[in-house]
Amino acid sequence: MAGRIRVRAQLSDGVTEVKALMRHPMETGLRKDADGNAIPANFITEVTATHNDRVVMQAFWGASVSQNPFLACRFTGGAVGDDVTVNWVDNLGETGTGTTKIR
Amino acid sequence: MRMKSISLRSLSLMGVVSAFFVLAACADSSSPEKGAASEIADVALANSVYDALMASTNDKGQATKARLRQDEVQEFCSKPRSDYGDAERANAIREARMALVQMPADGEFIGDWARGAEVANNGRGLQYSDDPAAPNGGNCYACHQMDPREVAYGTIGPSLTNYGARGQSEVMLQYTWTKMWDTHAYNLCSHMPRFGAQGILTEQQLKDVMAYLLDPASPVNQPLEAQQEN
Amino acid sequence: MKRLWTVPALALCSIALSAFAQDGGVFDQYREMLGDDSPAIFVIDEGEEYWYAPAGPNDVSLEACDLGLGAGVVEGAYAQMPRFFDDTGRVMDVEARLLHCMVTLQGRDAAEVHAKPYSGRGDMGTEMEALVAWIADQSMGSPLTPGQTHSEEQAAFTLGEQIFYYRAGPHDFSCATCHEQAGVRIRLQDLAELPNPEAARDIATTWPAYRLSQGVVRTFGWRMRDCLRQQRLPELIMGSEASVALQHYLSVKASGAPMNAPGLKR
Amino acid sequence: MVGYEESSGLSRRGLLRAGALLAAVMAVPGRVWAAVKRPDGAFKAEGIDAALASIASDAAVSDQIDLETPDIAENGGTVPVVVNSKLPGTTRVAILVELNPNPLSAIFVVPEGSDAYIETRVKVAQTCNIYALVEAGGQWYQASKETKVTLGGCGG
Repeated sequence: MAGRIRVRAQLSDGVTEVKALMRHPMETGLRKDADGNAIPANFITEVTATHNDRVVMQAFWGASVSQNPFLACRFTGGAVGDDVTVNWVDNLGETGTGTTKIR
Repeated sequence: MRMKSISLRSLSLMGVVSAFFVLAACADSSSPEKGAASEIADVALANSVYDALMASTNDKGQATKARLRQDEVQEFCSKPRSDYGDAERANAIREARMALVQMPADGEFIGDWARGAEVANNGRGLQYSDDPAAPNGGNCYACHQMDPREVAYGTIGPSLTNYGARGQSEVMLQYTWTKMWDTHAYNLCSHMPRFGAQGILTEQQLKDVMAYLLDPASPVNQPLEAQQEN
Repeated sequence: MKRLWTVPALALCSIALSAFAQDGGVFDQYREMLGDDSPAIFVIDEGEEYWYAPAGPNDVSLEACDLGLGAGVVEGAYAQMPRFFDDTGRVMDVEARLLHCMVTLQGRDAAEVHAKPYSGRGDMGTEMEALVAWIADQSMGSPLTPGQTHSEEQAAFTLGEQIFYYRAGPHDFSCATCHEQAGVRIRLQDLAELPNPEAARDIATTWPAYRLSQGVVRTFGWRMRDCLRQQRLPELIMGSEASVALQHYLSVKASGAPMNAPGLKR
Repeated sequence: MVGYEESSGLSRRGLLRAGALLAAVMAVPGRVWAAVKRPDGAFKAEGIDAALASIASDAAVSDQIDLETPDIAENGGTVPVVVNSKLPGTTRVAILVELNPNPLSAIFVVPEGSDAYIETRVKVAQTCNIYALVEAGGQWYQASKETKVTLGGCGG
């Protein structure tokens, strides 16, 4: 059930604030499980936020971003009802996506 | 790129075939384990709480169900603080505890404060999640303030900052040692563990914590300003 | 309750606002910065999906499970547990009841569920954790009213109280060691004086909770198990008599307070 | 495909080049992922000096960067970080955690029309400084702030 992203986008005084929570373990590869086996690294490496089709934020991440990561950013030019989409891709090539409308 | 599915991972966990777990009460074949009191006779219990806990737990790692058996101190102290009652029995238990305290074999009370600091900071030991081969901690900071520069200290016990000001008279050494060895010798039903009597800490670890408390060079005995000047 | 998140094709759900214990303010700034963005929202959705997903040898969902308010009634059910169930003749918490339904409805092996009810390091959550998160969310705002009328319910309260004070193990710890006094803390963490109803309310109404330090939703039953671990005692079995009794004792102490779970905890 | 080299991390020339690429990509929706490559070498850098050098070793301290982190965190696994750059023409923001094994946590590319405002949560292994590095007008600037990480509850 990863791959999910919760996105909300709120317009206020001409600035749209995007907040996204992503379902992802963000494993560093440095931890061991209860049986002492190494837990393989698995973390989001890239995130983009788009407004309609325009990129409003791009991020490169390492494994030290927290589990189930949170990202907030702000842009101008949005209008109520416009689409905001957040996508991620991780080090294993898997992806997640979430969309909302500006309110 | 494929969509990731944690649900599959979670579901596969459910498919792990479990080791059979025993709900029925186990026989009390309690072999002596690290941390178990050996000198205290177990109180015979035909106790509903004990039975419920026996039926509700599984042995795990070093934390076996043998630990659910109470000794006399534990049984006497398993009540709300306001309700210890029976002063005569309390006194008898306290005196019995005092008689069992073992002072350091070589008469030396003071070890190395730096090693004592590690013991005081270490909260691990004797949990089923802990490595039985690693030394146990004293976890002193969970309950006591010690080095005044440490911000993360608990308040269940009194502050021990500047404890060394009490000096190192024989009386003081024996008192401090006894308090750590078996707190109930002085203060029956104290919340503090019996670090010596229950074998939680070794004699050397206890000496090192003694030094951490009493050595004038220990950070416990350095006022905040002193360190800031350094 | 704010409903801020929009997710196409997924049910909206409410989420507890930061339900942290009080601690003299040292972590106020930290908690303020975290706000109410809790990953528990994902787990709640996952729990709902588990509830409706056919599983086990019988390939049926848990929809016919009776959580105390009738088969399939989930709304408000969590707030009335633990409670006595006629069909099993015992007091059950949500975990014991779910296990019962998994075995009787879905035909699943109890030992298999017991093998891993709670997440370990590196896990993203278990079926049990997700189900409990969703079921608790379905009681958001309902007053906590565990059963107190049946003699078995009264016996569970008494047993829970006795276990709370039961000292054992190499460290001589009981629940009361840390949770009997008011106004004390362990390290920097404030400790709840649980026999005091006011303090018990803050605790019993905010489990299950997303535990930031572990990245998963933890249940009230898990919290009891972890207390026993820290007491240096053996592993508490999910849904066992002692686990249910402890939760019942604390829930009765807290009764009347509105549920505010899943909470968000350190 | 032009990208950063593993070994050299993020050189200034590379960043400028990447900035130009990003600008080009804006005009081509749907090709975002392939446009600017993640500087993998910088993320693998060990120790704060190497990590800073992999981005900009000569970043000047600036009071135009608002860096907000808690003074004391209840849990090092989840430490909120807010960066708001008031430097005109901010194009990039990096977050580093001084004493993490790999200090570089995140790099944000800020397109025209977006505020240089970032909020995220990072893991902080122990009490240390958190750095925000900001690129504006082709120059790098920095701000830092200490966050204390305490041992939780029973300490075990």
